Amino acid sequence: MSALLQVRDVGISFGGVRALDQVSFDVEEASLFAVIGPNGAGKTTLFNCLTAAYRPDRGTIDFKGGSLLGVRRRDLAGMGIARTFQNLGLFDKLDAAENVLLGRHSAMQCGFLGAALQFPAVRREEANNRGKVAEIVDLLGLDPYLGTPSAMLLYGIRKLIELGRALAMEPDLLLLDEPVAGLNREETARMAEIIRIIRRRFKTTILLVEHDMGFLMSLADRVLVLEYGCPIALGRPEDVQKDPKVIAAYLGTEVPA
Amino acid sequence: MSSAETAAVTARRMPSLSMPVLLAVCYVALPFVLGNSFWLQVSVYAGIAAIGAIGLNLLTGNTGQVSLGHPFFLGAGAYAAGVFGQDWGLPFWIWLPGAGLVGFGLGALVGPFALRLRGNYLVMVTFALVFIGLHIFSNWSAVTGGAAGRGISVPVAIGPIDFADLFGATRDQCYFWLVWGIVGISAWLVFNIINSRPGRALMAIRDRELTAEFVGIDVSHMKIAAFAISSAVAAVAGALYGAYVQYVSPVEWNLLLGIQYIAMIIVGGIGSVAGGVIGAVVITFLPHLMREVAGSLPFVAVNQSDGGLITVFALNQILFGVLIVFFLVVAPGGLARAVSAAAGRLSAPRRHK
Amino acid sequence: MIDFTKLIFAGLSLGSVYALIALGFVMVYKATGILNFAQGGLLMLGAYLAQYFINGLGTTFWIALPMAMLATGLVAAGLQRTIFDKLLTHPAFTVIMATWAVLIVLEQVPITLFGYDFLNMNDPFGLAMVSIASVQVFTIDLWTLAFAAGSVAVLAVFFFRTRMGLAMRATASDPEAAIAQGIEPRLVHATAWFVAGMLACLAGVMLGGGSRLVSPELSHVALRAIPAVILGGLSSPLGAVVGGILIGIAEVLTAAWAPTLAPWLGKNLHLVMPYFLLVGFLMFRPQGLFGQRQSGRV
Amino acid sequence: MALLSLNNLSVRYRGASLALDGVSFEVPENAIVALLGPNGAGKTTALRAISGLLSHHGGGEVGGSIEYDGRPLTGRTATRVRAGIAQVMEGRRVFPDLSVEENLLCGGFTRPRTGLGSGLDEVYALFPDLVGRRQDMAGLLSGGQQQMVAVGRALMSDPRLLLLDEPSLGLAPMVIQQIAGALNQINERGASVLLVEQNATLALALSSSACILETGRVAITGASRDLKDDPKVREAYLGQGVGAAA
Amino acid sequence: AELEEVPGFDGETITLGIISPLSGPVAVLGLPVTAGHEVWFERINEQGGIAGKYKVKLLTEDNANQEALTVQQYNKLKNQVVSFSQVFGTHTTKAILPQLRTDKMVVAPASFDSYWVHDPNLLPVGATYQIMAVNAFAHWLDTEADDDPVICGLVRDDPYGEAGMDGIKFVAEKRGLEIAAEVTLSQSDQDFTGQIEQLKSAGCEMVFVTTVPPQLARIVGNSARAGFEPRWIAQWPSWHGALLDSPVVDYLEKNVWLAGEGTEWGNQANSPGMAELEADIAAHKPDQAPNVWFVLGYNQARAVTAMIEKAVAHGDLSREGVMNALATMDNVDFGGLIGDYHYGAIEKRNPPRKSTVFGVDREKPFGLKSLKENFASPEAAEYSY
Ligand SMILES: Nc1ncnc2c1ncn2[C@@H]1O[C@H](COP(=O)(O)OP(=O)(O)OP(=O)(O)O)[C@@H](O)[C@H]1O
Ligand SMILES: Nc1ncnc2c1ncn2[C@@H]1O[C@H](COP(=O)(O)OP(=O)(O)OP(=O)(O)O)[C@@H](O)[C@H]1O
Ligand SMILES: [Mg+2]
Ligand SMILES: [Mg+2]
Repeated sequence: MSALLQVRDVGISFGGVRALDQVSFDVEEASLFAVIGPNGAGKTTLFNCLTAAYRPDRGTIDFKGGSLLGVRRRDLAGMGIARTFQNLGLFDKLDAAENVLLGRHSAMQCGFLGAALQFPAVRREEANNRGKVAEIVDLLGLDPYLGTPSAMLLYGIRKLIELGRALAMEPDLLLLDEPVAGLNREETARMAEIIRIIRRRFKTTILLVEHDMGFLMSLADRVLVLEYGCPIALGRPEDVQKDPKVIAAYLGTEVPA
Repeated sequence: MSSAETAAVTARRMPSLSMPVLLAVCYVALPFVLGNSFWLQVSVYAGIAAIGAIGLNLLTGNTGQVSLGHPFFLGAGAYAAGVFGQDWGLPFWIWLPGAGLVGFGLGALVGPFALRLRGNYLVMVTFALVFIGLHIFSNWSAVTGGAAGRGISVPVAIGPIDFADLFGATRDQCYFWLVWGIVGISAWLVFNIINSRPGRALMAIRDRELTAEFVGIDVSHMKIAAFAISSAVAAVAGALYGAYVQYVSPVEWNLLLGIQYIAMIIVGGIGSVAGGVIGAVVITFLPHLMREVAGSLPFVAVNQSDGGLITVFALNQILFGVLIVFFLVVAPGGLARAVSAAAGRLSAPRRHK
Repeated sequence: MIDFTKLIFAGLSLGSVYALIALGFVMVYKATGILNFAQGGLLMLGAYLAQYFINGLGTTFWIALPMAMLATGLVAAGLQRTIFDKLLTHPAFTVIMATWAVLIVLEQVPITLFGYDFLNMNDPFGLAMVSIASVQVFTIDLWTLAFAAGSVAVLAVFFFRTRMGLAMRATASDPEAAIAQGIEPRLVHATAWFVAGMLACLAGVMLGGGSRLVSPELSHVALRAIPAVILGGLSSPLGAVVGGILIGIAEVLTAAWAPTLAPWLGKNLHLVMPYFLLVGFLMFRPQGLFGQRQSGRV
Repeated sequence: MALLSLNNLSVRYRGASLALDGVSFEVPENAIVALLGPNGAGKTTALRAISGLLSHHGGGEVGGSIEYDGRPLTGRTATRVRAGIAQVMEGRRVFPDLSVEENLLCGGFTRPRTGLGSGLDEVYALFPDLVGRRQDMAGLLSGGQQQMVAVGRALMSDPRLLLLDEPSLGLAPMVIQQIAGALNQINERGASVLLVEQNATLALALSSSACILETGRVAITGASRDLKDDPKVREAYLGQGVGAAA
Repeated sequence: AELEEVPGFDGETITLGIISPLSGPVAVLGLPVTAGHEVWFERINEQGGIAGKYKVKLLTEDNANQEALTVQQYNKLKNQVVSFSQVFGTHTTKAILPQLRTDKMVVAPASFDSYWVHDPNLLPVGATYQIMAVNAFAHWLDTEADDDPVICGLVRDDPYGEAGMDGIKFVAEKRGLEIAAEVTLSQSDQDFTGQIEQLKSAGCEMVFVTTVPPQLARIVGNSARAGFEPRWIAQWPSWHGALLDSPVVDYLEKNVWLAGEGTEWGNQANSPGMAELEADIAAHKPDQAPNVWFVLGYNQARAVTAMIEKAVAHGDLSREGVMNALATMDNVDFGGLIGDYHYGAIEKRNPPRKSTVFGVDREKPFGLKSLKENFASPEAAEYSY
């Protein structure tokens, strides 16, 4: 059986900057695949290529056997791909529940006319989905923050809301860009726990970028290391961590915990 | 993050129960209280403006697409009423929705422009729309009467119920009920939209367009829909305006009107249905109230030749400008928020500490 | 036969006024990121003040002009300090609304002081003309063009060679971060408004002088310059001038040709031509001729 | 002598509870001090109080005082920057539509023109990645590169006191080490650093003393060396093998 | 017999309404018109009032020349006044016409649309724009024009612009002439070179122009630059005293006529009304500059006074009474300030057929000298509304 996501020879440049070059890897179903690398190595760019935010200059990307190139961004959610953003992509004026509820957007049907006239089917759908949202809010412990515009919440909470929104999309492939950057130890541990729960409960395949090595080591099944857009290592976390190229390019001599 | 955003969240919550009762009482009683006075007519204008503001708020407040182009759609609605209701002699229940449809179509035509443009540039395209509209309105004489304008006398009766003559009430009283009834209906419809899937999608686009696409929102479709619906509502307001005033000419649909509508939603409260209505009432009444006040000040003259430091008009304009700035600075969340904050200390939104 | 060169020259002279006005818009936009509708009010105020210095105080034009520019600049800076400073953190369109409110107020000032009657600037230009390439050109129009060109040069140096210029762009980009660098946004904004006020006054004087009269209508001319700013790109002084001249030429040419070539497009097509240009243009180059694209990244 | 001292400082944001409640600590001359604490503890608020940016967030000081260089610290941010207080703000805050170099020059706004050239050289030496990107819009850079710009921009003013709000955010381990090196370097030159970090291990390794805030109050202060071994601190902030929590 | 109290009349004072642009670009016209009303009624009140005993009070509201505002102000005033002594503007008056019908209200419109002539709710004064244009054009044809004149128009694209042009076209048709070029301009035009080049290339010898003073200055300025010197015949509102100090005055004196009515300012010999007017100004508003719009207001007020006097004579100041007074009113003599208006039954109403052609002369008080005064061309007599 072929991998859920297959990336082959992907390359993209911006002006003179070659952000990705000959990147290839497979992500197996229900695995957690991590991408690391120095700043500007092209990790976020890779995510952007996978989610139709950029169109790669070269290469192919296949998901569930079909190509992801040329897919429109708005169709990704329906295909089972969800992502979070390095700089947070919350809807600032909406509260936690509304943000998460927006994750249900493509699972819902109601259009303008139905919404305006509040047909019974519309109400039912709304209630059902609000129920799902309540579960997620509960899972992530977001209850205390309902009713406050997300922009006013603490960073750690906002990261959780964004994760919740991605979860609400019930994705097959979840892309997380630096989920624990800016979080303290406790929150990091909690995020790790949540990711485990997600994997256990929903069998979601996860693609993850992170600089926190401790966090990664405990979670990742496989790790891809990029430098200046090129893959320099790919393998199990323990092996990658010992790779001298990786140490030279990324980890440096001593590894802060 | 300013507390203006809390307002946006609170304002979307349903008002408590005593409010609707109070509003219903006002709706029925005000035309009697105001009698056949000038203020009743101003209230009718306020109602018409409220409908337009509800439409604009959906587009600008909820979808984040700032538009100065509202006059174009208001005008189109008025002329549509003239053509459907007068030239073609269609009944009320056809010409009014018909005007809405015309607005809908025009909005859908203009909407795609918004897809490529953001921020100031979008504002400027809608700004240009006003002038292009003026050009069309002054040249398409068959429909608009050209620069000279046209009369609009249209029926406002649904079957046996004639809104120009309800149980012996005056025309103004009837129009009050008609217009404010439509305010209520539009408010209800738009409120429902805002609080459902499509409305949330619009707000997502406003807050972060790119992310909106990632949750599966068809941004182009939604933006065009927002333009179309907002324009449809505006056209209904324009049609009612034409029917009430009975004469319109192109110069009315000018930039100033567009600015006034923006002022309404800012003063009332951006992104809240009640805000649009409150803003419309305030902006419509303000100049007339100020005229009352200013006229009785000692250093103010009715016109320039009478001496006095300043004319009523100049003072009026100055106060108007000052008040708008005042609202912006002092009540950035708009009056809707100020009102709900004053009224709703009990049901204040939960906030973490 | 309609003389094409004449039309181009006329378009240039009309366009140079638009250019001057547009520069004022660009100035405030660069520092604050907002489109300042009050510009028209400043323009009108400036023209009336210059007129007053000449007719009321009896100064000569070349003294009245800088005096009026200084005064208008100070009024503009004062507006910034009293009103717009308080709106620093508000969303752009709230501020735009406030500029409109200020416009309403500003328009009343000269009217209250000088009434609605039309006034003569009594400038030294009058109907003086020179002949260029066998076309008669008003000297005042040449001056206007020179002022526009001079202003662009000065502004270009200012924005790209001075610290204040850099500070201005930084402030427009992120006011709080600018403050954190030790930049005083108040000073930056007040400077921008001051310069914009001076430019507005200059435009007003050139617009009310020559064979024209000073009238309350002046404030509306500023609105006609807005397509020029957009065409040129909101943030580019050079763009403002190029845009202004393009719009001026388009307007004059359309006025000459449209009634015979395309009467079915309606009367006074030349007045909407700038707006059609604006819309059409934005479709292909949403950032204007010289504007920079927003650097959006995922 | 202390370069900076906070005495019993309390801060309240408009319509919110106290964000800082009687906080006192010192940053000695020529020292690196770490300011730690969980999310929402008031670290950023403390930095804002020092840099004078509180008013931009609807906050005001409600009590206590701040002394800098032996004098009460008052006045606007610009004055404080001129007095040598530079900062890296929370959340990078680069000017997205200015080029990298222009961003850096903004950081040197208060510095005499003559120093700008050498300032730029130092920043480019510290972050070689930025050299090739000098003319690019800062908004186009990767998250980590933007953070480098933010740190570099603060260094441009040649500060006496450098306030850093989570400088390691989103940076690769190697770059964090570089920044650590840079902080030591400017410290050696005589400047002081007040470092807010989520990465407590790093912060405690770099700093000579530290102050831990919890819900607006000082929970623990002391020499970093001691805190590193303090069991309470270890448990709450350092914790071995973060991921192994499960 | 005591007059019955009605809205706008409390037994002693008669209240009249004025709706005029006291602000905005048209205020430059609305303010002097309104001043004309004020001066007239101050004089009437000084003489004891209408019919010697009823003082007149004016309620003035600003419409900024906008129809929406006009409707609102009309509604605000209508229950407090006997009739309206002035409503300024063509489109604004049209906007309230439907209501005038239902309310049976009489209004004196401060505008010259020919449509007003036959409206039973309106009390117009003076010659229409059509007549003024007809006479001026005829005068030109009879004096300056060659056998095959090239005639053109440069008119505003609105009812004001079209009205005068109708008169020109009427004469042209009668005399078998073609209009060589008709070009439009608009309120916001700044340059006019495009239009001027068109007119010039058409070889126009006479250009009929309807515009406003600042634009007239620019139009003739640019014409001077283009070396274009036709005979300009400008509609009355295009004139303003400020033009006398402007650098274009030489060109104006040489090339521009005004199609207007009445007499030269200060010419008391030809017009007893002028003596009266100057005395009233001296008594009630000494700082009033010479202004044709002031005269319009003054004349309107005189006509309204005649109508109210009639109503008082009938003993009925109610709205029906006033409408009846209007329908049965005699001719009103304006002392030569403008032509006499034959009021009375609506189908028989006849506005003045006489008007005046002025040339520009900076020596004259208002800058205008009459070239031919108070005359009616044959076409003017034939013109039907
Ligand atoms: N739209 C763009 N225009 C120009 N350059 C870009 C663009 N997007 C990315 N880049 C460049 O591509 C390179 C890779 O950026 P990317 O954001 O993918 O890095 P990253 O690996 O995510 O780094 P970090 O760890 O700092 O987030 C960077 O040098 C960046 O400046
Ligand atoms: N602008 C503001 N208005 C109101 N409350 C605020 C504001 N900024 C911060 N707060 C509140 O003040 C408290 C302290 O916030 P602060 O940002 O100083 O914490 P922090 O220690 O920097 O947290 P983090 O680690 O998340 O950056 C929090 O409860 C926060 O919600
Ligand atoms: Mg990244
Ligand atoms: Mg913080």
